[in-house]
Amino acid sequence: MNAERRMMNAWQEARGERLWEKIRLLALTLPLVCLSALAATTGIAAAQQALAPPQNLRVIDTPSDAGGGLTVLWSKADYDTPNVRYQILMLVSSTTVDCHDKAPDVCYQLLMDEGAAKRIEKRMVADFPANSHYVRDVKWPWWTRVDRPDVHQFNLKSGRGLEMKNGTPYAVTVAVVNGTERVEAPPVQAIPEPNWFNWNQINNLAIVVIFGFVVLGSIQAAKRKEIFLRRIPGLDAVDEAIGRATELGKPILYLTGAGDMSEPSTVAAAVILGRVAKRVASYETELMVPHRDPIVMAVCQEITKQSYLEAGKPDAFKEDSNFFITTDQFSYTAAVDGIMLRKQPAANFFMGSYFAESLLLTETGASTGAIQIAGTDSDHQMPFFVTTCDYTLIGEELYAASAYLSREPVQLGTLRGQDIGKACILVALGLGTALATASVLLHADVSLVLDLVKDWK
Amino acid sequence: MSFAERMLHIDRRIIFLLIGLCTLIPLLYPVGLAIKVSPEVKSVYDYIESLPEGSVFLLSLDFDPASKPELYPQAVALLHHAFKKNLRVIGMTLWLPGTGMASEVVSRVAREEGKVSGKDYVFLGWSPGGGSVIINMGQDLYKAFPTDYNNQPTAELPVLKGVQSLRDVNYVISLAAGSTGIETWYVFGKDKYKFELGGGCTGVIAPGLYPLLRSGQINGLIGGLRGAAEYEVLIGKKGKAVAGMDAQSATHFAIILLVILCNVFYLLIRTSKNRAEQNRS
Amino acid sequence: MTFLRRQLPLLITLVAGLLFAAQYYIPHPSSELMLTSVSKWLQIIGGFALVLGVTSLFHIHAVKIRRKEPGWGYSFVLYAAMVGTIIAGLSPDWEQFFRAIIDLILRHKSAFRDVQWAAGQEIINGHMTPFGWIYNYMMVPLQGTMFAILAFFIASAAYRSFRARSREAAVLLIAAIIVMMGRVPLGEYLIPVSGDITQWILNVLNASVRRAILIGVSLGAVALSLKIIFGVERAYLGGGKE
Amino acid sequence: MSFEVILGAWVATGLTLFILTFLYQDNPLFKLAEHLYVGVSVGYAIVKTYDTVAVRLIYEPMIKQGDWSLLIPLGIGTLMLTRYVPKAAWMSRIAFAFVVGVGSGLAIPRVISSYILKQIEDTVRPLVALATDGNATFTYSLLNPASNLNAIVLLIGVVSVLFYFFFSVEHTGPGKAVARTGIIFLMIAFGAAFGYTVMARMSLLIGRLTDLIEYAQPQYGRATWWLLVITIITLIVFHARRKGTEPPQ
Repeated sequence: MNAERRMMNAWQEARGERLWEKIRLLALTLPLVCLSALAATTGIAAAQQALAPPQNLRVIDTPSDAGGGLTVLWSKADYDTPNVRYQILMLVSSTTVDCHDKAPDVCYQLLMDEGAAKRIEKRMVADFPANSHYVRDVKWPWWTRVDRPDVHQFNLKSGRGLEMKNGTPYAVTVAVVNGTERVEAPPVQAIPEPNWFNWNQINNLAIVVIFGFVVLGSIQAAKRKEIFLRRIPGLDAVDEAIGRATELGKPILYLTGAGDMSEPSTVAAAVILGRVAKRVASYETELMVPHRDPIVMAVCQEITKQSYLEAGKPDAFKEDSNFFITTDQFSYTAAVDGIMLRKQPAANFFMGSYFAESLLLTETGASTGAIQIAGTDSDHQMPFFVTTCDYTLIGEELYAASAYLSREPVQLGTLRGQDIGKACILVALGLGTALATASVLLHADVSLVLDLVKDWK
Repeated sequence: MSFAERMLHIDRRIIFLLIGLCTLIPLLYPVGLAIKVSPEVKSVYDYIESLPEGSVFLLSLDFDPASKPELYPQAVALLHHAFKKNLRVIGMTLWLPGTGMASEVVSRVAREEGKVSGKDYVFLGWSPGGGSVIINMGQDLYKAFPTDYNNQPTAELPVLKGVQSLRDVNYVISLAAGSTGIETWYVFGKDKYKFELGGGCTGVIAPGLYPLLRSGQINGLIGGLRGAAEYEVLIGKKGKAVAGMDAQSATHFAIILLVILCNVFYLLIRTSKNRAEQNRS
Repeated sequence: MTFLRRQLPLLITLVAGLLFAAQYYIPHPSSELMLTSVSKWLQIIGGFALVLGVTSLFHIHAVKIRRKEPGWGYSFVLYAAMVGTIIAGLSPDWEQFFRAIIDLILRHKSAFRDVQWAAGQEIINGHMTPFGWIYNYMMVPLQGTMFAILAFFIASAAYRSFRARSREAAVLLIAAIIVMMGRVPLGEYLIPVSGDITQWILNVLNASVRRAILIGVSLGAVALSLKIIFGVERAYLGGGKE
Repeated sequence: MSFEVILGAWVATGLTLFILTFLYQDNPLFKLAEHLYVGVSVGYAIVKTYDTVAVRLIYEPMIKQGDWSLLIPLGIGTLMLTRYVPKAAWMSRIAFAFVVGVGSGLAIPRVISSYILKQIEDTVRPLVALATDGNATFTYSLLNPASNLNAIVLLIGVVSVLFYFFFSVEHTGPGKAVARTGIIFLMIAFGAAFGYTVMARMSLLIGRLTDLIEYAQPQYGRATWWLLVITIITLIVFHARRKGTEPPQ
């Protein structure tokens, strides 16, 4: 393993200057030179005592990280009990060899001196009970595990008090301590490197790719053939309200909310306005649409005109049924409240996004005895709409109603794509819970499936 | 018009008056009912309590004057607690209209606790971009905010010594009045830079944050004026929030009463209408 | 030209979108560097976006004043308030400024370098600037009261229109009453269990619904982002006309 | 107390009362305060943006530290402003394309991580617990959000609400029951939101009234009382004048 590492490094450095290469190799081997003596002494100590040093010690660059991290692995042992402790030691030079802006030959000499003076010490970076820090305890999914679950694993990360530079070799060893007994494994070196892909997050990426295909595919499918969408009950309520207004011979008030045309809820409100206008035209009822945004007004005017045309009543269309009031939140509200009180509309529609003004509007509407239908994705206003209106299209129902009416492939396809996503999540929730429960009852390991729907870093 | 209908059509300004009085009278003549502390608030308190002296605590005051009555008392209580614990305090805001208020509250509480700007605490001010600010702070705090609000270079401030980036911050609390706040701090901050995150928020957005609380994405939640009052109780320094709790009780009961009355009248009207229809048929 | 106008924006969106989506999965420092520098840019662009928002407000009220539409006087008030705030925010410390002018006239020595500029500071050396005064005594109470009036309207709506029109609305009102009780000391004092029930509603029932809504909305957000990146959704480019 | 503080108290009180007059009806005093509010807020935003963006984020790093890469965002920002030049308006699309593209790219993986995977992860829980003796038990405590009973309730809530917003199948048969459960859950959550919103709005009122009470003190010259009287008189005058000019409806 070590040899492999060194070979890899040698290969990596082959492009660099030869002297730098030498320094690097020296830096690699330097701790080992110094340690051979140290290891010899501890080796003797170990022979006198019963404790065996940690076996099969390996140190590797931590995979899927931004660099500055090493992963230490060693086999489990018979003495893995809470009373025995493991210590992770890093070999550091007590004085720093600063090769920064020095000529390579000077630096080489400095390193040689360092080795000769044996100013290398072992610094303890972690100390923990021997029955902890297994591969299974590390928060990595099964597909990035570096070894079997019962092997010990400790992750070293550069931080305060432990500086690790990318591309610099570090030697690490593990000691086992039981009371006064203490043995060490021979140190192993590795070089922390930054990585180009975080394999822990491959499930996240897979979801993005699959969901992307599902959504874009559904849109394509919707262009080719009809997509089934269940009937939205709120739309029946819309028709009913228009019917009642006609019976009473009173006007209908329709609001498109506070948003501009870039908000999906405003677009949905405009689409539903088309439907309402068509009905209104065929019954020849009066329609009033006060606006807060000039662009939304222009769009809605077009839609209304088109609806009257489709209903075969182009003469009944009035240019001023859509009118602009003001952009100011509360002035607009006061004006609309005034209209409600004066004209006493039989039905009020509140579609689109709303803010604090929702309550002021719906309360006045309710006090005039009008049928009120709301549809919004502003979830903070939802409670007020539900309690003051006769029917409320909640959140995505508004988009669904709009897609149902417009039959536009992009809207329909998106809705279908999201439905497929939801179905997958429902399956994941059901299956996941069943497996998690089974794992407790049967003491089985179910991480093979559960890890797929977890958030990894 | 029946009695119930007439009652439902009384001038709403009478109700305005009622609610005004329900707020005003308890404020002038407080009762001081006991306030029970909820676990969400307690966990924020416990976490600050567990931090050793000199830990770095970042308070992001992500609200505007519209939410001042709810979040300002939270900020005061949290700052008192942090300064009492001798934490190093970093104040900032992601909301432009709140900058002046945030600067004022941090420096005022610091003065009351005898803390010095630059040495014990720093106020960084506002920067545009929401999540982008957090990303930049996560990489290099000195570059994201080259100077603090008083135009002092951040890299030279003793309070920020060793605080290169958000990775060196121990605890972040965002006091949020909207979605740029706790959620932003989680998605662009905690998720990557691994500090612990707590939240304080207005009553309007509090229910929406419970999924994040349950999954441990935030470790505690101080909700609205009530949350602030609980925190004031915990640190034993009763302020504006505790003082407002009696008025809060009174107004809530007034609203409950009004809702019940509304529904009683509504039922009366409906049954009498039904009866009338039955008689007709 | 059509390429510049139509395809180029779509291409930029595609490349930028894919690049920054991919960035999330790449832990390498160079990818971090890219993210940091672009977020720095976004901060600055965010400032321009604000200018954009302000300009449309300017426009609406300028038209009102020019055409002398009803209520144009209020638009004028709006302008005056805005200009006043800007002047206060960018003005120097007047006392020092005048002293510098006097110095210049009397002693022919420029002391303008020492003049403190408010530069958007509410407090300088412990003193409130005019800008700070406008903020503290105008903006804060105005904005605060704007939303406080809603308290009254909630009360009136509670009495006049929060009706249990359906079984669903009845469930909503009952839950609301419990939460209103459980979140104030008087409620907990009168019915001690209301606090615990409120906790349960918030932590379990409310959390589950909010979680489902969050998942649904997030799926929608991801779908929208994907559509934008692949050019299916182009509404953000504004207007149908080239 | 200094003059500026007392003047401030009077102005703040006056503006607060002007806005509260909206409760009586929409009137010129309210409109005045509303427009002042918008004006001051915009002015404040302009000053802060100038100070933070132009000075601290652009001028200082670019001129003082020579970070010329900032010319790129400056260029993109300028492109954005071409929206107001009809002939060059198409160029603003390039800027929007960049901003929206980056924003969408940033959002996708993060939304999936924080709001989908993390939420699923926390919902998927074993429905039985492991007792200390290694046997499976069932915990009932409603107050502990992590108990098994609550895990079941949470799961039912999430599943039924997700199903309610499922548009590809009709809500009939067992689907109807699930959707009904979903709507009941939704209503309870909206009820909680309702209660919390009431709390929030009342808190705001309490905050404003606390200030008004403070400004009614003698050291502020009893600003609240005087201004209250002035406001009421003004309202009456407006009312009388409007009655005189407007034809009765």
